[in-house]
Amino acid sequence: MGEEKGGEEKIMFKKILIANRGEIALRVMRACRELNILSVAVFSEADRSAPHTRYADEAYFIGPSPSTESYLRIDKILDVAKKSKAEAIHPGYGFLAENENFAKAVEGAGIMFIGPTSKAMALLGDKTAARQTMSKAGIPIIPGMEKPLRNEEEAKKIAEKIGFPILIKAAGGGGGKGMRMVENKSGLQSALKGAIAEASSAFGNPAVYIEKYLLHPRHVEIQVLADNFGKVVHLNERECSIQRRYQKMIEESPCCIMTEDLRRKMGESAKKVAKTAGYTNAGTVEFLVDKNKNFYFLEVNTRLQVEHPVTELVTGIDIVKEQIHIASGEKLRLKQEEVWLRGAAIECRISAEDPDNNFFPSTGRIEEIVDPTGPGIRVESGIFEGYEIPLFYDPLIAKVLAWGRDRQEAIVRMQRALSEYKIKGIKTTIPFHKRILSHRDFLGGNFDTGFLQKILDTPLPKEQNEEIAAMAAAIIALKEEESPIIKESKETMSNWKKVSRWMMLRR
Amino acid sequence: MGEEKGGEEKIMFKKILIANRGEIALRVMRACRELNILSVAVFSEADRSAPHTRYADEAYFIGPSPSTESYLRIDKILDVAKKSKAEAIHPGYGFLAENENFAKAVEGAGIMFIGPTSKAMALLGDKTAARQTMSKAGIPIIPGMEKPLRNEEEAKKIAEKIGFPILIKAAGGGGGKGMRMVENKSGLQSALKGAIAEASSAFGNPAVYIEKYLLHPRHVEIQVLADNFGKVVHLNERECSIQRRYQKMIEESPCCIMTEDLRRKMGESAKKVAKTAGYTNAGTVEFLVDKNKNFYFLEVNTRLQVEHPVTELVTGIDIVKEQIHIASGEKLRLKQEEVWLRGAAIECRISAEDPDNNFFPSTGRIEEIVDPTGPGIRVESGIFEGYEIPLFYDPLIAKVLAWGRDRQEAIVRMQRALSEYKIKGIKTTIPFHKRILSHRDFLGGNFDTGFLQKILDTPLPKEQNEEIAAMAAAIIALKEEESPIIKESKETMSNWKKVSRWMMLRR
Amino acid sequence: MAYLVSVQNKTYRIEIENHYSESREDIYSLLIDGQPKEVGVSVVNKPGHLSLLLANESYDIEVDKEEDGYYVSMRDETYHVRVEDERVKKVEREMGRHKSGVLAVKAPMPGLVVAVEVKAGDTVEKGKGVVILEAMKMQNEIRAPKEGVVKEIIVHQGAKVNGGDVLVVLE
Amino acid sequence: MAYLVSVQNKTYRIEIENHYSESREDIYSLLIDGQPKEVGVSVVNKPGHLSLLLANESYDIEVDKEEDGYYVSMRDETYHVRVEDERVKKVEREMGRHKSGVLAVKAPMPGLVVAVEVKAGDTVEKGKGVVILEAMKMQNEIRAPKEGVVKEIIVHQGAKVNGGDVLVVLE
Repeated sequence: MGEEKGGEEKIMFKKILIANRGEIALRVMRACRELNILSVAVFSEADRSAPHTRYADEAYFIGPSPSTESYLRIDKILDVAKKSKAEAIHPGYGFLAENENFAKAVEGAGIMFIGPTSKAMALLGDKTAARQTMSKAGIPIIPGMEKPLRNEEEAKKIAEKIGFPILIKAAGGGGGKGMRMVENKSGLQSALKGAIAEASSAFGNPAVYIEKYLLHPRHVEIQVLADNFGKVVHLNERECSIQRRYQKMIEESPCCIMTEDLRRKMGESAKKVAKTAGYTNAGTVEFLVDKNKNFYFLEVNTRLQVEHPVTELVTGIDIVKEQIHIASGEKLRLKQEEVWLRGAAIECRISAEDPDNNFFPSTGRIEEIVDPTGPGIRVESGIFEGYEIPLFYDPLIAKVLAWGRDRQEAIVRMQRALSEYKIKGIKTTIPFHKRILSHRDFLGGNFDTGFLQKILDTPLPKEQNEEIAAMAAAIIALKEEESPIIKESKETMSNWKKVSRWMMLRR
Repeated sequence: MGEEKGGEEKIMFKKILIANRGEIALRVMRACRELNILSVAVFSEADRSAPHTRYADEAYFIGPSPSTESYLRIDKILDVAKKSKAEAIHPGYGFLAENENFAKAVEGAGIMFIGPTSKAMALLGDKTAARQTMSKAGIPIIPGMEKPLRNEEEAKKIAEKIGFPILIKAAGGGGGKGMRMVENKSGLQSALKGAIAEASSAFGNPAVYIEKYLLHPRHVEIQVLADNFGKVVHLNERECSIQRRYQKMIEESPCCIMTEDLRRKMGESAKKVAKTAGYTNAGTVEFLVDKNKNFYFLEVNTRLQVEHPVTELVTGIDIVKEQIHIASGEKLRLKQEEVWLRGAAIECRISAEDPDNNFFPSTGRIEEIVDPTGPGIRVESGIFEGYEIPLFYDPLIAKVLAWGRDRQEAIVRMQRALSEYKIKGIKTTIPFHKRILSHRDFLGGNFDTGFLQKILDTPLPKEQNEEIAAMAAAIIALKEEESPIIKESKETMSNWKKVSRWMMLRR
Repeated sequence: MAYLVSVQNKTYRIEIENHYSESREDIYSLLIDGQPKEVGVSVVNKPGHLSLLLANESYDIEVDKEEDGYYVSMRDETYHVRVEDERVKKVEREMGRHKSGVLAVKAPMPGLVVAVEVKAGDTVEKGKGVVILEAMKMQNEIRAPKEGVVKEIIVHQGAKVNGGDVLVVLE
Repeated sequence: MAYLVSVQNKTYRIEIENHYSESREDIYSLLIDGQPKEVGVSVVNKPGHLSLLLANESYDIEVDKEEDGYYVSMRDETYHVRVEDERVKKVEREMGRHKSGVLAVKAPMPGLVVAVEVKAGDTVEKGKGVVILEAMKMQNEIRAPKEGVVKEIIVHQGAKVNGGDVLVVLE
């Protein structure tokens, strides 16, 4: 595969270390397996039997369960890379994926980092500096600060200057951590405190900054691929406005307010952002789009996104494989005009959180899984039957994707998939996704980043089958009373429930 | 959806009866659910808790487990259709799907049959008559008989006339049942006996006929959709040469020897066949293609095929939904030039059969299922954990499909999927599919309908990890000796194995 | 056998008159608020997984028993169902049991107490935050489920708690 | 503890010298044909499902015990492994047990006997069909696994048999 150029033959990697866990580690290992590349896993104490440890060809223990002692330890991961003779490292998302020191250390060790250079990452990782750079290059940005906030006094001044509502954001990382919307002056102090605390704990960096909060904005991002020879293509947009606490929950492509003209403009802007930053490999340029279809550059996610499969479904491109090809020194294998956009795709992120209890993390043992299947459905999952969800990591356990010839078909398939998906033993966000997927405004494509609050404020639809539920429970109650065998089973049932509920850590 | 024409508004069905079981019943019910149509299941004694009985909105008991007393009982199924007020019946494949008496009875009851008219079915169901008709219409056919065989004497005469090798085929149905290849005179008598016996038991019709057996032919079929207004489109080809005992095991699209020119010619021939027969709804026109890319009409499968998802993956068309739209009286929603052919797709049929023991049917209880997931994988399955495979029906339990940007990517994804797919408690054909998928000639696209015998004649590849296997077994043996807890578990393990092995019928 | 079965705000009286096994399923004849029903029941692959047929309508049902009753899932919805034996209920009613006015606010899952936002003696409104718990890197505010007076603070800042541990007692 | 472990045509002598539990896995120190190995073992979700680490190579392994030994599955292959305790083996060897010359041809699965193709006293070659069994609508010929003389016919045409039932006895 891959073109050869200038007499120098590019040789595909033989072994790649995946510095991550969960579904994304499996995703990358699957790409490796399809490319006939050996994969090296790293695992913490809690992850000795985790899927990624078992799926890999090699697996190395890197420390205790807390990520600060394992998945965030640059030194240990580099040690494993050297010991295993891995030629490249894929960071996945989260953990060290956007840590420029990690990228720099990998480069310094003579190992390929599957992502941008540490230099591009540093430039884009400083969100305020990045906005300045891009603004100078002619990319529209949202009014706001040019530097991290120094103190509360400054915050007040700036907020008054650009006008409420404002958004406080962490300078050191993305993903909604350390982010707070402030509606008026009175909420500023506590929001600032909360944002700084969260930013410190999530990124080890308390720096935050302020920007204008747009009303009814949609979060629309452009996926780009850039090779090491200055060539950039974009793979169309993803609509990611369905967010809770600035965490994306549902993503789709195409965006239903997109026009050919707007797509071309945003695509060109995204490519310009990548070129301006000297960006290479896969990246995502995030924009906000307001009611009048003006778009504003937000930031670049300098890594593979959680929601990358949405784009894979509508373009047929395996983004992880392209990342590997690019990192191995190949030229881009696609021209812009060869990028399709066929049909529509949606992703729902399934988390181990209880939507009926304020989205509290749910831990426990997975008792049974029935994956949704059939036409148009794809699952990316990091769990298995018998798996005990560890406390230490992100609660995302699986992603369900649906493809359809149009948005309507993708939606009905997703509804079906959510209905078929059974994960027993823990609470998940599946019921909440069902609510979103049946909401009139979601179906009509009529939403913005504030949509989720609307869902939470909408009363639950009336349940249909109360009589049937009553009869089923009465029948089970009778079975329990009558049959010693059933009674025993009931005991077991009730017991594993308890175990799953109160079990704190996996052994 | 669907166009309205001539002032008459077409109204989509509200309720459809699915006269089938297993994965195909689920497939149709999923389409119904996505179209917001209620589904009605019929079930036999053995299928009270089967997936299709539970997935449907309504379910009706139709008799004892043997299909002759349930799924083949036209009277009972029509009774259910009337009782449930179903407006249409989808027959799936197998059972009554190609039974013209059933189609006629459904028409007579004022219910829509989701398939061709009984008249078209009758014309095409008589394979010998169909070949005559098509030959007269200018479609190339294989030299052979024009009528069913009257006796052994006639068989000898004809075989000598067209020359060995010959093929004996059932006149009353397809799917490889009642089919025998005969290499020379001495094998004729016993093959004839076997074919007649199998044809009788499979189709209730002992009629067989003889045709010339082509050397190194490939089995290539064209999927067509035809509406009730004379419009026909084809959805490209499927390559189905990987067969065992004339039963397809692996199908793919596109066919790797196909050229644009040949596709156009075969597509036009297929459309002509459909028009000549007055065919409506979805159908498949089967051809043999010889080494010189001459193609010969074989027969029309007047139903949804097992392998229809292969075409769905490369065209993005939901064939079952299109069937329902057509049956409801809509015009075709696609023009020929709107039919895509993107990437490549492969299907492996997973059966409950033991490839290490001459493909003997394997019954028992499914202990654990891990479905393959990740990019490009689709599963259509009719089993669940705890399911006991009944003896009475076809051993097909699931289909795995892989899509890739090209054939090579589809293949590596299928290899990965087969590797990930875990079905415990019974024997399946998964290991055999792995052998095929790694065979040089399969990878090179260099095969014909005789390929499978080649696989069977190829020695098994040397196993790699004998030492590891030895150590694992020794460790388990030690655990069993040492730990009373493990011992107990081992007992359980060994017990459920026995149960699954020797359990004859589900209770 | 008669049960009082509560779902949402409704209570049904369900009297199971008769039940017997056929080869493929069990048949239950019952009265629900006096209306006769015949239900076909087949256990699928676990005691709590039932396939119900009611006048040929098919319901694929999972029943999970928890401490506070049954959770019955079907057709995209989960119902919280409480089942009481009519005789037991009667006895209880006669004994005139009173509900306690004390309410323990419990940790919904394991985590680290980042802050305690109330002190003993405080009057709190329903929805007022009482404790901030950090778990899976997220800070979560535990709120008062009803108004009351803080009787006792059980945990302190920095404490690690298990799910179900009492954090604060309200009165 | 020493085992004689046979896979395919090879037999390994495996001596497990030592094993102990660490927090995340069990460590086995063993000699395989005299070569020392250290294996990290973690039980995944069932007793027979192991995750093995051998010098950081990762093997996801399923071990199923059947009547004729262990079936060990990993990396797309399944190995039939027989494990014998060295001491037991030694005793057996000393007792000089002989193999019986009688072989029962069994039904590999339940079905209907459509035809019996041999009669008592017939000499059959290896691979000769003895019984035709119909199951799942397919007719399957059961063949002699070795050459011999038919000693006894156990089933008759039209009989329904279970998997494992003896059909014919060869000598």
